[in-house]
Amino acid sequence: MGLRERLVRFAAERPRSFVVATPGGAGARLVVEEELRRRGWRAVASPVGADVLVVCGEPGAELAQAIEVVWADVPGPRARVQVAAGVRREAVARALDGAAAELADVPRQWADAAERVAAGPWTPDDSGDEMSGHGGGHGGHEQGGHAAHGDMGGDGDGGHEHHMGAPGGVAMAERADDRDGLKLDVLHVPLGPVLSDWPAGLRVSLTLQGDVVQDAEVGVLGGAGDGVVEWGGLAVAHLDSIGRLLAVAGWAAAAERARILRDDVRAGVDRRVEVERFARQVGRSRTLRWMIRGLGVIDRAAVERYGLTGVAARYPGDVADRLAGRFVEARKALGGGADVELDDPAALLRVLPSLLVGAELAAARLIVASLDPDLAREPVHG
Amino acid sequence: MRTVVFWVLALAAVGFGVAVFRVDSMARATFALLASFLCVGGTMVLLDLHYLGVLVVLMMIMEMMVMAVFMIMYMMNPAGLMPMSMLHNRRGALIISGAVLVALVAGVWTVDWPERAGRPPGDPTRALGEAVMGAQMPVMIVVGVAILATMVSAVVLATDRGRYDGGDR
Amino acid sequence: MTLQAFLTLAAALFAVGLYGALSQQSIVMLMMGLELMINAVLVAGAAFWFYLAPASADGQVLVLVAVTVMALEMAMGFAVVTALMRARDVDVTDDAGDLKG
Amino acid sequence: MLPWSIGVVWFNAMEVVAWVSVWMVGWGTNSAFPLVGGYRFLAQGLAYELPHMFALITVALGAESLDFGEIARAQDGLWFVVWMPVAFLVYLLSVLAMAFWGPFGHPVGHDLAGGAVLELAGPDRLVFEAGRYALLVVASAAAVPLFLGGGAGPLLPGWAWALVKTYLVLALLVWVRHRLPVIRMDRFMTAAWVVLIPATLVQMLVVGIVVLG
Repeated sequence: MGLRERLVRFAAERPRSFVVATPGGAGARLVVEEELRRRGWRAVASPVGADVLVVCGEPGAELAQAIEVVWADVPGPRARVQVAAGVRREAVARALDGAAAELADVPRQWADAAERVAAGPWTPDDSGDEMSGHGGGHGGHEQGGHAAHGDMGGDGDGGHEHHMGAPGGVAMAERADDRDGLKLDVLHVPLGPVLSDWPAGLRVSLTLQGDVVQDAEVGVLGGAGDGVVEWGGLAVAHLDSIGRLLAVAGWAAAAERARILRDDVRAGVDRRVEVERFARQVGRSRTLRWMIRGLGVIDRAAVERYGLTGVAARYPGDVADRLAGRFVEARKALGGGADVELDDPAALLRVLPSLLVGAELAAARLIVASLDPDLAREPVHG
Repeated sequence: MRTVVFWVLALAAVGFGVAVFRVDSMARATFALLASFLCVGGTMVLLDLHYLGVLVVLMMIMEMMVMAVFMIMYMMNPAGLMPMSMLHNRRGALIISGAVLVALVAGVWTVDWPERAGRPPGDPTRALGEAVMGAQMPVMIVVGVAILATMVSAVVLATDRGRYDGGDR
Repeated sequence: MTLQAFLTLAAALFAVGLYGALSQQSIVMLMMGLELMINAVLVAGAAFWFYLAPASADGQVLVLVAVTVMALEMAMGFAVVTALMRARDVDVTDDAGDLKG
Repeated sequence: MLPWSIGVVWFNAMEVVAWVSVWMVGWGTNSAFPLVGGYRFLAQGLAYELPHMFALITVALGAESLDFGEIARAQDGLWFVVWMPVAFLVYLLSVLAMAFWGPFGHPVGHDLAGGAVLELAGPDRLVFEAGRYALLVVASAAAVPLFLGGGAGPLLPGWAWALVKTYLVLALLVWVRHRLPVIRMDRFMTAAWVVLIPATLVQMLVVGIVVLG
């Protein structure tokens, strides 16, 4: 085997994978995440830095289109894995091995690359309709891209390969009243359905000034599955939400620990003592409390007005209160407590815009992660 | 050798200076100005003013980054798309600045400058430090008060309520 | 690398800055012209110190003050532009000429 | 000809160049998230720069010189880390913030799917990450002459001690990487300007008195 094959095989041994979840595919996502950790493969946050695109569950029509655009963003050599909703660990293992083999298959990757070169560089007008709604990786490229903070694509900025000659062809950033009395550029950025640690199938199109949210409009991209998700217990769902919130807060070590505990509990191992200690450790972190205090406050009146149920209702307050609430609920669920009323996703989606307006982009992500609506239970529409 | 370096830096500084008003993107104008300042900082290092040269480099990079923020924020019309400067005052400006240039250069080359008084000290930075802390102390006090006054007035002028919710807390 | 050469560089920078300040519509670009002119003062100050009076550090203090003035000018300029934007939503010099006689 | 007599100012000037490069990466890729990431690094720069400068000035005041060699030699009696703890802590914080590493990794944050580096792939990402690691290594290496007495130490020769100390500082900074949640600048800025700057000023006052006394 020549040096080149050996090098290619070595490079393809530990590819970076970008996991995409569809509303019905949460169960599959858990299995995939556990399998990736077992193999030591890194899950990355953006398709541009990924080699393998793993799609969990069957996406609906629009979500599939969004995934197509994200798939076009994955640089070669690249491989794609489609995992069904109710998948078993062995099937996932086989699929990932297939992906690694595909990455090491040089002729096939050359063919794929040649075909992409033939398709020519990306230009805005052929990039599909407005509803492409693809995810964070490519978020601002369509609408926001050209109005990148008032500085026109036309004047050639860095790596953009095509030049917008005629000014008419460029969507100029329209200006709107700022919260501060100024009239500044407005940027439309979708926190798209395809984004890491983001509720599957949710699409929040934000109107940004700077990185402050002026206006938020929530949409749901349905999954094609039957919509029922077997989490394997309420504690697993809560630990998963905690893990995603901690990942969005940037605390990778704690997020990883939450996910390990989640997988152990899902496998039936008794982890009550560890969850107890983990809850205390996260509770003690002053930096975390300093960062998430006072964000997305839901008071009693908001609970009634939007008909909220579940964690958001039982633990009114800010993101920190909801995080603490989730820990309490997870411990209760582990102790075999009575099953409590779940959060109603539709109500969460109704309350979201009012929480996001005025928040910064990072705060908006934290607020959504703290609510973490599970859209699989949402009656699929649109 | 120093002369060659000087002329390279000088031409670069003036070239970037002209580019500031030639280029059509706000970010490029800012970075052209930054490049011009870096060249000036370089010339000052040539004059053995190491401390002041590097200080100019340090200060100007930070200033130009903040300026880039404001340039892009306030340049509502994208310079590339809608030409900004009207023609008539461009020609007038050209004439005035040309006249000023000719006058200055004439002055530079005709006046016979006095001979140098004294030798440059071994370490100009130490000399600057002692002067600023000693004889020139009033200058530093005035500059300090001016900075404070600017900070206060800039904040008063600029902030109305603050675009972040926390502004009014 | 004589005094005349440095002063010619300073004169050139000053002229470019003056041209920019006079010809540009936008206040922000006008301020960049002013910055270039102060840049010229920097070069002139350093040259005078080195070629005429290196013994005392007064020339260096002048350069230090020039750098500070440049920072203050920029800060005040942007504060004025922000206030102007909030009051009148304009940043072009023509519409802000109320004080003109 | 080279400005070695003012090593500290040169070191500070070269750090600030990172502001330009990260902002350009964020702005150049013409995509919304990297743009926000680029602007986040500017906010971070404004937050960490003043405390960082005061920490460096404190060290220069203690050694009465701006030259790294002088500073290292001035510590032969007592290392600066011993009697300038606040300056050392602020310096470590600013090294993290300078290389946007660990808790200060908001410009390339996970919540923006990678922030400034989101659109970088292949060689671009390699060059960007290499520059970032290099910045971290150089800044932690600079901590050795500034605070840890340069090559001073028993048994081992000077250069060996410098390497060992640099390695220790670097290990500490790398260890912190995932240990803390990301610190957002809208909340850290007030803390930096209200707490860190006065702290470094008090530290400078103490050092000034000791140097004069």
